[in-house]
Amino acid sequence: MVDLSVKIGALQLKNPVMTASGTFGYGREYEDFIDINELGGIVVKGTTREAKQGNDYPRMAETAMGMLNAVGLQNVGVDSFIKDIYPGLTKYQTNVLVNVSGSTIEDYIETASKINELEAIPGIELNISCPNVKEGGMAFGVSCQSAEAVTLAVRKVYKKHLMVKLSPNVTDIVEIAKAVEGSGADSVSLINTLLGMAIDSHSRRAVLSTVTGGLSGPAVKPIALRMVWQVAKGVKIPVIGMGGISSAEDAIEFLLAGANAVQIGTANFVDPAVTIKVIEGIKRYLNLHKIESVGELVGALSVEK
Amino acid sequence: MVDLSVKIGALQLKNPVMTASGTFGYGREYEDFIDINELGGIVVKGTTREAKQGNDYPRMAETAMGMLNAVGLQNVGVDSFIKDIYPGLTKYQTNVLVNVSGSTIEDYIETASKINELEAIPGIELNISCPNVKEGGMAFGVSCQSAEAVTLAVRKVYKKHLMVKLSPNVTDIVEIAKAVEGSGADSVSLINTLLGMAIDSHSRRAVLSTVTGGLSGPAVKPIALRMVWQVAKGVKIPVIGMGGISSAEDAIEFLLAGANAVQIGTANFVDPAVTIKVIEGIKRYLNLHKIESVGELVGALSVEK
Amino acid sequence: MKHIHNFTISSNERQNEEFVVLTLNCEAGELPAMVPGQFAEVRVPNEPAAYLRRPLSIHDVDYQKRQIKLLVQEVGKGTRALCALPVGSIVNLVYPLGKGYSLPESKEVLLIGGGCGVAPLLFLGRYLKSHSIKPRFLIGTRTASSLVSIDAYRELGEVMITTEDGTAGTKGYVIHHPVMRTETPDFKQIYTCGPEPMMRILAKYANKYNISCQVSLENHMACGIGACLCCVTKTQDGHKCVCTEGPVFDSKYLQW
Amino acid sequence: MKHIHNFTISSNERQNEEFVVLTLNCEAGELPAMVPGQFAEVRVPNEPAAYLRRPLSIHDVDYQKRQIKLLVQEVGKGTRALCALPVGSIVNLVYPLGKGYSLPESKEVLLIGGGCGVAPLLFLGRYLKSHSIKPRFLIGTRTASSLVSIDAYRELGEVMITTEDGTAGTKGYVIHHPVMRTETPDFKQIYTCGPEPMMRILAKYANKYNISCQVSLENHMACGIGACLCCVTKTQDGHKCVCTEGPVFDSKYLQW
Ligand SMILES: Cc1cc2nc3c(=O)[nH]c(=O)nc-3n(C[C@H](O)[C@H](O)[C@H](O)COP(=O)(O)OP(=O)(O)OC[C@H]3O[C@@H](n4cnc5c(N)ncnc54)[C@H](O)[C@@H]3O)c2cc1C
Ligand SMILES: Cc1cc2nc3c(=O)[nH]c(=O)nc-3n(C[C@H](O)[C@H](O)[C@H](O)COP(=O)(O)OP(=O)(O)OC[C@H]3O[C@@H](n4cnc5c(N)ncnc54)[C@H](O)[C@@H]3O)c2cc1C
Ligand SMILES: Cc1cc2nc3c(=O)[nH]c(=O)nc-3n(C[C@H](O)[C@H](O)[C@H](O)COP(=O)(O)O)c2cc1C
Ligand SMILES: Cc1cc2nc3c(=O)[nH]c(=O)nc-3n(C[C@H](O)[C@H](O)[C@H](O)COP(=O)(O)O)c2cc1C
Ligand code: FES
Ligand code: FES
Repeated sequence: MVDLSVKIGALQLKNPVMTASGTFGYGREYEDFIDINELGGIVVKGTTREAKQGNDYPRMAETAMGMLNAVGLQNVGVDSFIKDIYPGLTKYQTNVLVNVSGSTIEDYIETASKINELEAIPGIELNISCPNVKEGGMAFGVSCQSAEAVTLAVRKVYKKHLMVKLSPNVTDIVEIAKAVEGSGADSVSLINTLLGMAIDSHSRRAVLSTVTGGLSGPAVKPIALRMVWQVAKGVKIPVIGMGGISSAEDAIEFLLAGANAVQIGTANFVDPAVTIKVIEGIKRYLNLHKIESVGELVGALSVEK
Repeated sequence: MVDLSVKIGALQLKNPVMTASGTFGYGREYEDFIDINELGGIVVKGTTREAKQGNDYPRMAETAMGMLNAVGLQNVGVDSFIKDIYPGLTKYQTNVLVNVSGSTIEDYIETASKINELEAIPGIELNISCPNVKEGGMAFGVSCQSAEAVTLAVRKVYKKHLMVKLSPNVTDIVEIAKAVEGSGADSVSLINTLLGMAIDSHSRRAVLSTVTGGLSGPAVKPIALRMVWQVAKGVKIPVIGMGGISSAEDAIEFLLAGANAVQIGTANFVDPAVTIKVIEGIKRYLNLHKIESVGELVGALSVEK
Repeated sequence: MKHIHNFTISSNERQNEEFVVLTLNCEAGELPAMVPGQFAEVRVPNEPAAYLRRPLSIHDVDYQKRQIKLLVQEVGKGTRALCALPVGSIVNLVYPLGKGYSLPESKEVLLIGGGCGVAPLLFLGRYLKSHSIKPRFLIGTRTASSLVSIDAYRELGEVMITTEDGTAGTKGYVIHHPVMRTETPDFKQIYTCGPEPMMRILAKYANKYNISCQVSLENHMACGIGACLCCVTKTQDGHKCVCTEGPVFDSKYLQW
Repeated sequence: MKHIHNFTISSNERQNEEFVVLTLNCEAGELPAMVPGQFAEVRVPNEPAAYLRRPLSIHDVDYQKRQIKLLVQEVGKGTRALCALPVGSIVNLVYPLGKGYSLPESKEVLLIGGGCGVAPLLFLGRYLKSHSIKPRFLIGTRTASSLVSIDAYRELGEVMITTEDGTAGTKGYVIHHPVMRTETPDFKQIYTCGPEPMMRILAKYANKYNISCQVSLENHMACGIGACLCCVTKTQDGHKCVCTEGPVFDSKYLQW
């Protein structure tokens, strides 16, 4: 039997496959298709201090092997999350992380400290990289100072695993990764979506109500892989890689580039059972290559000629 | 008859469709397939002060609806370009621009001043955004200061149309565009390739000899379109848009976003006659929508709800 | 319970320039129970330009033969590729999705379809009939040659037609049909699916005459299962997902 | 002169687990003149994962019937999709590309193929024969069942075989065949195409015995026409594009 388990700081994952925030609802949306407990972890929807209605419709546009979204963090708000949704999450035998977003540092602090009280939530993913809300999110993720500030502030109130999710819309992602590492992050996850745009040439209108939106899916994989490779070389804390992963091979590429675990997002829409197939595929790969533990793949990329 | 002509500063283009540097050789490679003279312009290969052997093989990797390249500016050098290649270019009845690259400001100055002497070359495209050579290119394009410095220096010696090609691998491309505008650029072209990476999961090796390379093709179109839209709003000089254009609709989307002309790169590999088809398609579109001049499309995107 | 199943195309019948009816046989075994108005998220095979699934209504069901039918209007890359699939092709469906039409309080119903909005009405008609409700159909199209599946509707009940150019039935939009123009409509429930402007007019009409009106909304969808929150519509309770709270809504619930 | 032409697949003959021979009919009219060793850049239809064209050697040509044949080995997404194309499918080719094999100085030639490298050798054999040179073939494969088109080669000349497992011909690699193991080889020209390690050994062999050796290189290609500079190989004159300066090179010219 090959060993699929990995450790991300204090988090013990039965395998390196998690789901990406905003693409997997609260898990229950996928219960008809897969056994959530077989996953390494799930990251639930972006949660904010107050409920958010999100952006106007239309919120999505298909692109070449990808999609743009402009959901804008629609969610019920942290209080309603705790009251109405959290109880349903406690049944899962896997790591359930909450993705935390905000427009001000106070927002982040308030939401994170409330989630700190939830026994069944072993960690949060701090979203400082959502390109879809005017006021916040990404603004924090594109400069070292603000990334540092929000991480430091949340670190003070949040005692469990603090994963910080990085924006790819930057000149130097390693610099930001180092800044959040230095500010107490337990791990970094990347990439969030790339800022993009779609136009309908015949109506001469932007497809999204917000004009621009976040690009995800296989199209972004080469960029994501490069960033994960750079960040994994630049920081000592664990790295969770994502961006376009749709197959076991894709996931393994991220592990080889230095990711300790991966998240799968958009691919869930195309195949609601993709996560389980990726786990099975990694198992097959390890058997084929006679590798005992998936951990041996992490950072095992050979770049010599 | 619809009017396809556009002006890019002093450049008069018979239509807004040009070819992108590094994807169209010196034009002659496509002569069997299309009449080069029907194009709005061509931008020939990146040219440097000295001849360059480029990077080691392998230099390319296919990705989801795109490709990575790591050619590394292989070229014969400006002197040999002038002696051996330029004479063959003088026959074209279209705008032939030379893409100029370098590792130092002196490199750029030297190459640009030599090309300034070539009568049949009405402009250069200053490549400050090539991600594939260690020493140079992109380094200039990712900070305002260096982008400014190289543009100012070249502006002093180069008297014809100075187009500056921007890197998408930045936090704020508008800032860079403004910097080069302020330094005397006559136009900006964007985007160059996005830094990406490919891994072969089974051999556990990077696919490219240089590990990372530049991503192009339909996959990047949403990002390119967004950047063109942002830059066109931010500068007054003409904008030349590119990134994944493969059809007339794609080209029109860039015009609507604010590009005065477009360049087509990777799509030439998939269909060597694509440029002519795009021109025909734009004509059909204008007829269908009863628009007299292609100039009316430029920036005509409606973003109201 | 939702499923991911492979189906084999057992027939591809072109109706006219725009419409094709695909008959799909379930390879996995029994079909799950479905309600009219529900839809499937269909993976388009072999089409580089269609990355995401396409939502298509269940047009008809035959549980015994383990068959479903889809009525597909060619409007873009994905639907064109689906309509070109030869018999024997495999297509993957995530289904049945969403909330369908619910049974009426009164037996006096009118099913109104426009464009590809006629798709769910065949299944709905059959369903109503099996609940001893006699469906009547009012179908509006641009021109006579755009009409599809009319014979199938006729088997179930009366069929009224409007065409914009007058080449069949009453000239004009559905709202111009005599059945809609009396001050005392002889139906108490409208079921409709079609272009949004048409449905908005019908919703107003229903309000005016105090008729119940169930509309089926179109929307750009990524997941179809309530996970992405891309497909919202404005309701009395704020943004709601069309894919899980709909696609069928009581028109009064919408902020129209 | 290079062309972009649509071809219709008129037959798809599976040779064994790995190999398929596709026969393509040119829709556009006359075929252009081609030289063995030249290749086509083939657009893979309906395959989302294959964005770029795939380079494939001209396996055989019938100018009169306006037919070319491709011998395709299934190694990945693109070749798998091509091998699955039914008769009647349209494929688009950019061709003929590159520099092919050139006629030998001596008439004593040996054509050595390994793996999918046998593809250009059929056309080459035919070509040599039409120039009154009798081709002899030495084909190396893993095992007997991987051998393809042997009968076609036999029609043209003597065929020698090696298999790694000894299930046909001599056991071992091509270099182990008796014809290669004499100190006085009875040929003055090697034409080869196959795995690079094999070709490197043959190049050394040719040097040793002062034999001329033309090798056909594989390479990752984006454009196939010299425009992208992706497909370089190191030669005595530095980096050269395999797609325009090759794929056939004199082995001495390469930095091997
Ligand atoms: C619940 C539901 C049920 C549907 N049932 C049917 C049906 O039974 N038969 C049928 O023919 N069609 C139906 N549709 C519409 C169908 O999903 C779209 O026509 C299809 O997705 C378009 O895909 P395409 O690739 O052909 O078009 P594209 O090339 O992607 O786009 C062509 C045009 O269609 C628009 N479009 C794309 N996707 C959608 C979408 N999901 N909804 C609305 N407009 C879209 C685009 O904006 C564009 O203007 C239904 C839609 C929904 C939401
Ligand atoms: C001039 C030339 C002539 C050729 N002639 C033939 C022929 O007649 N018959 C035949 O079966 N094959 C031939 N090949 C090889 C063929 O082009 C590749 O096998 C094919 O492109 C692989 O595509 P794929 O999508 O199936 O593989 P992918 O899924 O893209 O990749 C599968 C594997 O093949 C490798 N590969 C991908 N592209 C190439 C390439 N261009 N060259 C080498 N390796 C590659 C990848 O690195 C990977 O290991 C030729 C190649 C060249 C350059
Ligand atoms: C519809 C949609 C909604 C998303 N919502 C969130 C979110 O709320 N918070 C967040 O951090 N990332 C969000 N993301 C980004 C994903 O978690 C992920 O970072 C990104 O999509 C790249 O991975 P992928 O290519 O596998 O989808 C969202 C992505 C999509 C497509
Ligand atoms: C093989 C290849 C070589 C390139 N070489 C150059 C170059 O020499 N100089 C340059 O400015 N851009 C170069 N580019 C970038 C293109 O000009 C263009 O900016 C980019 O590919 C995006 O456009 P596309 O998606 O239409 O290809 C190259 C791109 C490719 C694919
Ligand atoms: S389509 Fe994803 S929530 Fe409705
Ligand atoms: S493949 Fe483009 S130059 Fe050879």
